[in-house]
Amino acid sequence: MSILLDSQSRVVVQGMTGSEGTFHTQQMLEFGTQVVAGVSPGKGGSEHLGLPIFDSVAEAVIATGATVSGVFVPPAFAADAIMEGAAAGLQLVVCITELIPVNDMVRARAFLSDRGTRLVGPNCPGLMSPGHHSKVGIIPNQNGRPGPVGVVSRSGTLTYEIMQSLGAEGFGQTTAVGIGGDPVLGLSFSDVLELFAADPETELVVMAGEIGGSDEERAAELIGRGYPKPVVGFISGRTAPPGKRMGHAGAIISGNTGSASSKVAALEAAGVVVADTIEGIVEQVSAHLRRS
Amino acid sequence: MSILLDSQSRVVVQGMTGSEGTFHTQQMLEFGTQVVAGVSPGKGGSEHLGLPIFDSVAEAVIATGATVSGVFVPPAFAADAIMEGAAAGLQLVVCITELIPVNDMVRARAFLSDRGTRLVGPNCPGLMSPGHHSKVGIIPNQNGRPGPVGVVSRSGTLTYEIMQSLGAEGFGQTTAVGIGGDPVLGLSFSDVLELFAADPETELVVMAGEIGGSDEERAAELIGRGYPKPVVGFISGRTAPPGKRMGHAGAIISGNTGSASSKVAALEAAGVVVADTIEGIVEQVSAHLRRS
Amino acid sequence: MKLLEHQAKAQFRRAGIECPMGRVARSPEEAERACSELGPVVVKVQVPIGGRGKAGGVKVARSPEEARAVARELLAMEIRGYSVPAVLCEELLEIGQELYLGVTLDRDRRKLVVMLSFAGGMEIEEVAERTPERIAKLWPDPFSGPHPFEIRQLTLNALASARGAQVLTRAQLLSHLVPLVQRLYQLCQELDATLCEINPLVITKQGLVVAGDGKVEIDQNAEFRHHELARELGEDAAAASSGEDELEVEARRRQLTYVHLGGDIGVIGNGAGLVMNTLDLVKQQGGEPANFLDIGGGAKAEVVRNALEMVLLDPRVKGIFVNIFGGITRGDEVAKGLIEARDQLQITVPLVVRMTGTREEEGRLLLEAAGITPAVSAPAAARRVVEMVAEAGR
Amino acid sequence: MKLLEHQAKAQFRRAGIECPMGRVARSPEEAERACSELGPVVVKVQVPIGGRGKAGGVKVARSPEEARAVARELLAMEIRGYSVPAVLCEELLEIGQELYLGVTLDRDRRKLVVMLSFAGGMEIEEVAERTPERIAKLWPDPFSGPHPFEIRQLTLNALASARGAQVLTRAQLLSHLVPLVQRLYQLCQELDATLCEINPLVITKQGLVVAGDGKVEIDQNAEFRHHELARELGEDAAAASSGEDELEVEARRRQLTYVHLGGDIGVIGNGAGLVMNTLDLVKQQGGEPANFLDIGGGAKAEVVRNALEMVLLDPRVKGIFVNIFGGITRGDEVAKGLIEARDQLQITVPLVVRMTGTREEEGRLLLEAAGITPAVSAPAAARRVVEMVAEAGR
Repeated sequence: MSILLDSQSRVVVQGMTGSEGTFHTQQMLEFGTQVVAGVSPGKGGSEHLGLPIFDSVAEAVIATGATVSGVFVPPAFAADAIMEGAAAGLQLVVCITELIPVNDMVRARAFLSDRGTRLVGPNCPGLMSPGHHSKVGIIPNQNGRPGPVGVVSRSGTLTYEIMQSLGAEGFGQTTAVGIGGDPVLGLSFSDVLELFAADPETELVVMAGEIGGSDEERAAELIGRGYPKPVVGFISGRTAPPGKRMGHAGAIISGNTGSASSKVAALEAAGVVVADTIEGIVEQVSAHLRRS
Repeated sequence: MSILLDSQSRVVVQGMTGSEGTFHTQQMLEFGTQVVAGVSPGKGGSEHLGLPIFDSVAEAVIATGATVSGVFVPPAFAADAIMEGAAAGLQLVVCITELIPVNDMVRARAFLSDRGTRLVGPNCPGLMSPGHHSKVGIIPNQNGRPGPVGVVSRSGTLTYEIMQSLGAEGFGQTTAVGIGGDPVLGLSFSDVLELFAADPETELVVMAGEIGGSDEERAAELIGRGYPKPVVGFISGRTAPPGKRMGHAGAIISGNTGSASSKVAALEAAGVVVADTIEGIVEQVSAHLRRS
Repeated sequence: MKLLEHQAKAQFRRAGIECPMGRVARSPEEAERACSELGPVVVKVQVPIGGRGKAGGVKVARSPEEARAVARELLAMEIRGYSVPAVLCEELLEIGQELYLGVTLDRDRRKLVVMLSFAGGMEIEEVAERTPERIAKLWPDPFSGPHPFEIRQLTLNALASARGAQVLTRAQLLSHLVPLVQRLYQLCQELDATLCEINPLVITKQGLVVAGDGKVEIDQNAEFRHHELARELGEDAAAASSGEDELEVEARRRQLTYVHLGGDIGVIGNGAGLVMNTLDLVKQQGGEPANFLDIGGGAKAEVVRNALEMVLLDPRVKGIFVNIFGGITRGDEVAKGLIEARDQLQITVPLVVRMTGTREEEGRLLLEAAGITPAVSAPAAARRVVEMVAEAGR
Repeated sequence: MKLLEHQAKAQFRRAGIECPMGRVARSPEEAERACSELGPVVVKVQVPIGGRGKAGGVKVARSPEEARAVARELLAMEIRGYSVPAVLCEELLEIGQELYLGVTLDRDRRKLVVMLSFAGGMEIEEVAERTPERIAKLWPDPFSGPHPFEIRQLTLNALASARGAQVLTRAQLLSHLVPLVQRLYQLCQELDATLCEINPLVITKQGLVVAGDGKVEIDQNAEFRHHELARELGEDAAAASSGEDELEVEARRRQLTYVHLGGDIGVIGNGAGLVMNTLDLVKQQGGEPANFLDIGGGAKAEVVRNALEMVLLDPRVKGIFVNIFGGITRGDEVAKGLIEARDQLQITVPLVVRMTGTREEEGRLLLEAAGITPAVSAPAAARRVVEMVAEAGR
């Protein structure tokens, strides 16, 4: 089993004909992902990488039965692409694009809230279910290895680090999800933790947060209320300098949350062992899984 | 029984302290309506007509358990008042105000579509359930008489005419609903017909339409699919001159619907007897009810 | 408030929608000058109606002299009752294709609808009737407006039934139409318009996308939010309405909802439905209504007086039928207004009043005290007024 | 893009939000002139930070001479590292009450939040911590914006915890705040701002509602939609940033995400999380990072070169740690950039590269051929760079 993505997932790539879209679609195909179509408005009817290109997601869904999309379009058009995927009834949209204006994402989130579509990202590496040979996004293929660990992380590159380090010690993943580093995200840590809780093959979850926002604190609340599986935590940015703040609004909204120490404290209070380094994560995973 | 409004309905009046609000609240109280509060932003905490005034509908609902509101505020503020009622969780909002900008109503309708609140109006006389001594709106008290006829009409004054003429021949109403004459309305003829269909005490429905739009044609479709009760129809504006039209958009959208003859034809095709005059309505009602 | 073509295009330009270069000319000399600036021009009468081309109100002029002559001819025309106070001289486009793009209210859906067709131009109504699938439609969420992906799909849907060769590639069309539709929709919302129409939306042989014509109609109920625009348009609007029915112009000035119908029985009532039914009643009794006049809900004595005065401005009126069914309107207020007006205006034609509803008793007593006998039944009152007018005419 | 107070207020005015009359002065003479036009003024340093009052950057001047003297003093100040290129001279308000009104991004709710409190002024953060219930909040639907009824409820909620007497009646407050909040929210959306704050929102003794201060921060990701505004603000922004870290100013010019940290080990990586973790690793090994530099996803060779150049502009840098984990970024591209930069810039400080992920093999081969041995383990690489820098320092 896995979460969000499995071997049955039929994937359409929005922005497939661009250079990033092309490169990563090739990688996804190599990994085994069922990529069934690309969408590039104005290029419908053509072929790319041996796959049909459509002018809209709706047309791609009708023709191919796609249920998932990966978004590789430029920042100015990305929020619209996400909404297009949701309006076409996709189950899951994975947005890799970074540098999307935050208010565009606020609107896209509001658009999604009325619909059944899940969003991963934006500004994220996507997700990978190694046991199903399926990935959407840019996680390097060689990093995936099937196994019992669920990985959820805000940082793309740290996701790769963690997967690689776990893999080197023989611990593969059910699914690894990079939820993204932007202020306004689709799935949160809590959302992904709940999915892992319900996945019978996931025995343990590695959760790698970073400073800023309070999604880690919220996840800690969820875990504190009784989470059925062990969680190994990690927070990066402990030595980062505090950001310069203008005005009071930020302080009013976030209060004391957002710092590395606030996050570590919240997770530890919820019974999560928080590792200091990636090596530490692997040790904790090893301890848990060898014990059970 | 009745539809939409009964003796249990607790009514708040938005704009009660204005002159129209005051006059018609008095009339509602005289009729027996359970008016429980008024809302006038900035006047909360005061009393008017012996009733408490609140600054917002939400506060009135919390304090009084109101479930229905009547809106008597000026046109520039009316759409906002409707949305306020819906956001406060009211079951029914009745908007009497006329001359509301049509795009304001388009937005208010979209706001309502996500919520469970029904809207009657705007630019309508409201509704009355004589057997329950309950009315919201401006239908003159002396026009109501309990009985088995459901009345639904677009025109306010025609509603009164019909109620009075029916009453003079001994035919009272379960509920009379003036749905309003604006291009963008809350409940349509079809919506009200469906409610009457489910009301055991309503034996027959009088439906009085007028030229413009195609709500009558839609209602005819509903009736044509098999409506459980007799319907007596009436269409006013048969001799009205055609409006002057600019551009083609109107013709593209409405095609041949909207004229009196289109409406009469649609209703007759659905098996509805369409009367020529209000006297004719009474004759038809009489024929149906005396027969049964 | 209906905008003339050049007024609509001024709004389009403000919203970032491309229009041909043009000059408004109110004299043959101005048209001549416009043509010498712009080169060959199309000269179009500025009246607020459709079908100007078919009515002979649109001509091409290839030289300043020709423009002068054409303008002289057009400015002297009368088009369906409208005189022509001005013409619009626009650069001549090399038309590659004509599309239709419109935003208007869809009553059934209770939303604005965006309509796009590659079968634009004069025959769009015929297309709508015979091959409605050639007109693609979109009903945007009124809060978000049309999303780019929705406009792309609208365009793709319209393209699916386009005939003949396209001037632009699909990618070019999509990238032109997304901002254009967004701007037109937003303009429609900003202006509280119930119609913003571009027909034809011209694609020139050079591949430019330009508004060939423009129609904008602003919701009367929202005019309180557009006082400035109304003032700006004032002069032209007054000029354009010169061809309109004078009585209706006067009624607008008096802020009354009045339609001139041409018969001899003046009709006043409260509520559009009631007044329409009153017209039907008068007709059923063999009379001819002179007008439709709705005093609306809650009218005060002053409004009733104003309405009576208005009806009497029509010299053909031989009798008046006032039909009031009080709801928000109160009988006593109406009675006061009627009595006051009768006394001050010294009305001599027959006045039949039918009054019932809110404060009916109080109103009735006032009327009776003033020597006016109100009727209770509307058909009876209609019969009476028709008979009285017939008698007076003998 | 952070707007200075007078820039923010120019935007407020454009949006219809009342501000005190004011003049920007870049010299004591200009301040003198402003005071003779405006009467008694408050003179405020224009630097993009909060707490200017506490730092002594806000003074009152009651005469033109005094204004000249005060401006001379303030223009010579340095406030938390910022020099003061300009002061804002504003008419002195008779303050009746100070409210707080702000619109900002709420990450948890994934929406903009409107915050209103009757406990405005300098102590608002303390209020937020001790009595958070005194700050009312509203999360409007991002497509519709705040509805009037929502703003009224927000105001009522804030009023419920207001202390002391009110200058305005409840009805007056409601009618002032509804359009004000709508305008501020809309401005926030139009500008793609993540912060629009008025603190204090002054209610004068005369009952006027005026923006006493203004803070606006525009989302960097949306600056491509606000080129014109950026240009308009250009001069002042350049002036205001004169107090900023010069290296960071240079990095912005180079469009690099760079934070100067003051240590001696330059850090470059791809992805904010990875770079933050690299800083943590360097610290754990006893080193001091000189900077944070994220080349982002998909960086090309050119960007890598640019980043290396940037890091080397810092004279304290004694060694460089490049940590690349390829996803969207490809190892071969990074390697090319590194080799090119090393050769052209003639880098002499130790350069430790750790590279893995997409096109790792290709990148590694390129680096090895060029004599740079890449590491695979990040902690090992961190240890190596710290040791090499320590050795070089001996």
